[in-house]
Amino acid sequence: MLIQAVNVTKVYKNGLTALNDINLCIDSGEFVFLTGQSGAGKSTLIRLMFREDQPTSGKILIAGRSISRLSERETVALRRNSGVVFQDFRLLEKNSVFDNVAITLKATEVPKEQIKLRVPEVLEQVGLVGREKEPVINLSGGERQRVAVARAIANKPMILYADEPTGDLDPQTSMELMKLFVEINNQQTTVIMATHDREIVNHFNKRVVTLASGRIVSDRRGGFRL
Amino acid sequence: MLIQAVNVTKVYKNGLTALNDINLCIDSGEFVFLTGQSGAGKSTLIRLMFREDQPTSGKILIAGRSISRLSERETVALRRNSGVVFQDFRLLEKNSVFDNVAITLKATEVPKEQIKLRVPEVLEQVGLVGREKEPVINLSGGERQRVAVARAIANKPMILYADEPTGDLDPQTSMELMKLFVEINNQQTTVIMATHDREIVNHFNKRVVTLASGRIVSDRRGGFRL
Amino acid sequence: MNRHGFSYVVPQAFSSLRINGWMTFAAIATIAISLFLCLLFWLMVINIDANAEQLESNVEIIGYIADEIPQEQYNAIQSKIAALSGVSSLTYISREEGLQRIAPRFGTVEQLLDSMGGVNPLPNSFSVKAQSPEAVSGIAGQMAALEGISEVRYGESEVEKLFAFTSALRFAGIVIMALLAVAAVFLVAMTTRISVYARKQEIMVMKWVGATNWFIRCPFLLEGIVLGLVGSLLAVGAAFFVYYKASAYVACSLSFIVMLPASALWLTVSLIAVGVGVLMGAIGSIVSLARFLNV
Amino acid sequence: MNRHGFSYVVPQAFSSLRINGWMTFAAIATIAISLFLCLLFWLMVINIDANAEQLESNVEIIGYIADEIPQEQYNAIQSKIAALSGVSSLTYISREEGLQRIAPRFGTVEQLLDSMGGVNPLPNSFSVKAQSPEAVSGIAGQMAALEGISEVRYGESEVEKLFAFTSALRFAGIVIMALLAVAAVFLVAMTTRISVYARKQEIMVMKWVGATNWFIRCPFLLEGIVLGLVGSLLAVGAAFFVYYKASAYVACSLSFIVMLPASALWLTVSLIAVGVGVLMGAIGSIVSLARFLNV
Ligand SMILES: Nc1ncnc2c1ncn2[C@@H]1O[C@H](COP(=O)(O)OP(=O)(O)OP(=O)(O)O)[C@@H](O)[C@H]1O
Ligand SMILES: Nc1ncnc2c1ncn2[C@@H]1O[C@H](COP(=O)(O)OP(=O)(O)OP(=O)(O)O)[C@@H](O)[C@H]1O
Ligand SMILES: [Mg+2]
Ligand SMILES: [Mg+2]
Repeated sequence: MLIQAVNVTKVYKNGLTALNDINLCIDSGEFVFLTGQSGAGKSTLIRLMFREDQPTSGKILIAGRSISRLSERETVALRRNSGVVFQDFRLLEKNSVFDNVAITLKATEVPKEQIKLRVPEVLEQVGLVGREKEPVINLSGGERQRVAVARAIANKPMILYADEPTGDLDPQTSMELMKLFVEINNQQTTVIMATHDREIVNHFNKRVVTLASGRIVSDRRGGFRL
Repeated sequence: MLIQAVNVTKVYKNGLTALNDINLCIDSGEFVFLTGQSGAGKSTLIRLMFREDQPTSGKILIAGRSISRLSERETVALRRNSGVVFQDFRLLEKNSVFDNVAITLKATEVPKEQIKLRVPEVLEQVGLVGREKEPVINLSGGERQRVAVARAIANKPMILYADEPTGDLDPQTSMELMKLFVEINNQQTTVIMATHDREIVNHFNKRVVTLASGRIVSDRRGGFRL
Repeated sequence: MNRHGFSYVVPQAFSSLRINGWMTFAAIATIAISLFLCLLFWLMVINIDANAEQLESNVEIIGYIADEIPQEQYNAIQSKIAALSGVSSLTYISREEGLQRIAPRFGTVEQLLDSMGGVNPLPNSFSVKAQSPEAVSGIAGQMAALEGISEVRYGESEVEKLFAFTSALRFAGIVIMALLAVAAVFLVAMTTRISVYARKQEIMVMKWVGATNWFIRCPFLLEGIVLGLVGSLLAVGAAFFVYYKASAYVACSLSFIVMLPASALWLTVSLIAVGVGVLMGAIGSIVSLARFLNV
Repeated sequence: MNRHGFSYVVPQAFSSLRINGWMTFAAIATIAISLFLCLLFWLMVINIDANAEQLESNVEIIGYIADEIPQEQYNAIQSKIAALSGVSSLTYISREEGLQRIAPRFGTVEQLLDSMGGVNPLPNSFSVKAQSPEAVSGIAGQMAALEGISEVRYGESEVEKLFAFTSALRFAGIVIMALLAVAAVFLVAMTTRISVYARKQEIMVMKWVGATNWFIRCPFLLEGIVLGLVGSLLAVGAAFFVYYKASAYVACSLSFIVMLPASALWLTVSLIAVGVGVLMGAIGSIVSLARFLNV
């Protein structure tokens, strides 16, 4: 059991209950689609697992360890083992594509030579060969989204959280990206992906967890349900 | 003929040809889908029509008038008659939903009382009733996208440009938004919408302009082509 | 811009100042400090000029009349001295008056005369004051050349010291004033630029939704003006408070220094300072905005 | 942090300074100006202290010996004066020496004596110097009470004037120094905060991808230190350049003012100024960062 959510509730400061008593187990190596209407709580759940935020009650265990009270050292370790594609990308717009991807590796203090090898590798995987030096601000929406993906997978994380990673991509590019995710998943990375794309969910026969108003309303293998 | 692009070419400073000799006519009251792979030039075309940027060669006429050399007054008039949903939203994250929508009306110096009536009206149309006071930073991805739509339609523009307005929305909410666009279109607003959503394009039997590498490769009524 | 426009523009300027909280405070404080010190030095320079002029032209040039010259020729000499250029006043001082003037250094006149065996050693003399301190040494030279004047004395070394001291002080004052003015300009420029950058996104959105340039500019302009106004008002207030206190102190403890009355200065100085402050704020914000408005 | 970490951290600090271009320049300039002036006033205060002590204790207290006292009793009087507390030096001045000292005001000694019918009106006297300026009036009072001393004189009004003037100058100098120091602290705080805010997004991204707090902090710390270091070095350099020039000028034109040699001051003053500058930069950046690191 890699990730376990136990009675997780998240009430935001404005009184809105984004997650309501969530229980969820995800095994190592699983591929999980998170679906649900806009505002259902998908991003909130990812934020909690990634420890960007804390649950109001309940707890989240990663590799059997509760992540609510971690030292700085442990938080750093957790984050180094997770990759996140944020729904709003959160790229450094003025920096180059290379720098945006390399930041993951720099932060983990990987030697420069390794970075110079690894960055072009992931950029190739997301179909952005030759755009290394371009500042992100010059990229199209879909290109930015792929830079965000490249950043998340650059250090080969154990867990990959992807929040709506194909929202700005055309069907063909989406499918290529999905193939990449599946490939990464086959190399033992657990993938948790929030998506609205009916076609994608239907095409890959994976576990689908559906949220509605902060509750899990369905958790099954197969197609898209709302 | 409301919008006319004549031999429009856009070469960015980095040497990339985003649009290559585009010719396009859009009649008043039309509903046009712009499709094409990531990086095909959809957003660039919208930016040129909205005069956020200038073509490298060729010209764009709106209502028969070239928009390449406009006085400040004319630019303001053009923008007041256009509404834009940006692909990356461009909302003021710290400001409330109300303020983000109201800015369109404030900028056109509409009296406060009218703003107080109009803003809840459009928020209702996009399904964000009761979230007026929430700062945008507290909203989910899909909710933000709908605020961006509300801002664009608040002053009932003659032309509505929507760049990937359903990328962060679930199929159901997307469909509701599309119905709103069609309704607006029925009230004589010309709608130009860039989208990757195959389902949407297939569902509405509208004109579809497909771009590939900066060229128009198809321009026909009907379903999705790549 | 219509009246609705204004109703959006004005509150925005103030909300921006409020939201930035202690940054606004720090900005106003540093601007006020630099302007305040700048004003103090300006007032100092004005007063140095006034004092130097007064002190320096107060220097007395004494021309001793040769003993052999008969009293009848005194008038002729006097009119020759009076005709010298730069002379502002001329007084005849008899030997008795001369003795009275120096006597206090030694006791009473009687004691002094007594101790000298009843003989007054001083000659008759003319005391001359110059119109300007620069004229002093010229007058002294010309007087010495006149027939009937045996010797000319004036506080050469004191005049030079005073001249050197006040001009050094004046120079230092002006340099410090200039440095502080430069700092104030930088500060206003930095503050307005930060404010513009912090709201870059908002400016762009306003352009896109069809706001006129003036609609966008107004809140920033107002903010810059408020910044300059508050900063310079604080500076002027503080400077004149200090000046007032200093005048009182100087009047009782350092009475040899003459300070111009605050009432004679404050209007001009405040108007210039506040005007410059407000102008700086306005220009700063307009310049910082310029590159965002050419969209 | 490993050595690879350092190789990312160091260039980043400098690139941030470079990218902000004239803002960095303006920040450094204003910090340098305020520190520079702060230092100048500090040096001024130090020198005022030195001068005041010297000048004030240089005041001469003259005790005239009553004419009827025979020369034999002079020694007894002298030892009584020497025994007074606060006396630093004591010299006997005969009536002839006294005449020589005042003669220059009137011509030569012979002329003066001549004109007084060959009679020297001055009594014999003792000249006393005090250890401290505060002691002067006490000594004068006690001397006047001694038998055999007919009269005591010292430049009462001058001493008071000098005392008032230097203490006013000293007070003003310290206040201005404090204001400028406050301005400098604000400026460093503002600059580091702006720098942190401008890179807020980058800080967040670094946290999310697993950078340690020190990895994130380092570039900012370095930036703050560089800012403080450059600002204070410029200030120290400029201040001592000016001090050096001023010393030379004062030595030839205002020789009545004594300036402490730069060589005796610069080490302490520079160390303190640079130390404070660097510390301010470091603290400023750490404090500005703190709230972003608790994620
Ligand atoms: N920081 C916050 N403060 C207050 N409310 C929040 C905050 N973040 C999210 N919410 C609210 O919590 C609810 C769930 O948000 P969340 O981002 O998890 O939705 P989502 O499922 O990701 O939706 P979408 O598909 O639109 O991205 C939303 O209604 C949102 O407005
Ligand atoms: N400011 C710019 N400077 C340089 N190149 C740019 C700039 N903006 C866009 N481009 C490039 O021009 C091409 C077209 O961009 P555009 O944003 O129009 O694509 P798009 O069709 O909207 O793609 P997407 O579906 O991914 O949003 C892309 O390859 C992009 O990298
Ligand atoms: Mg979400
Ligand atoms: Mg696009």
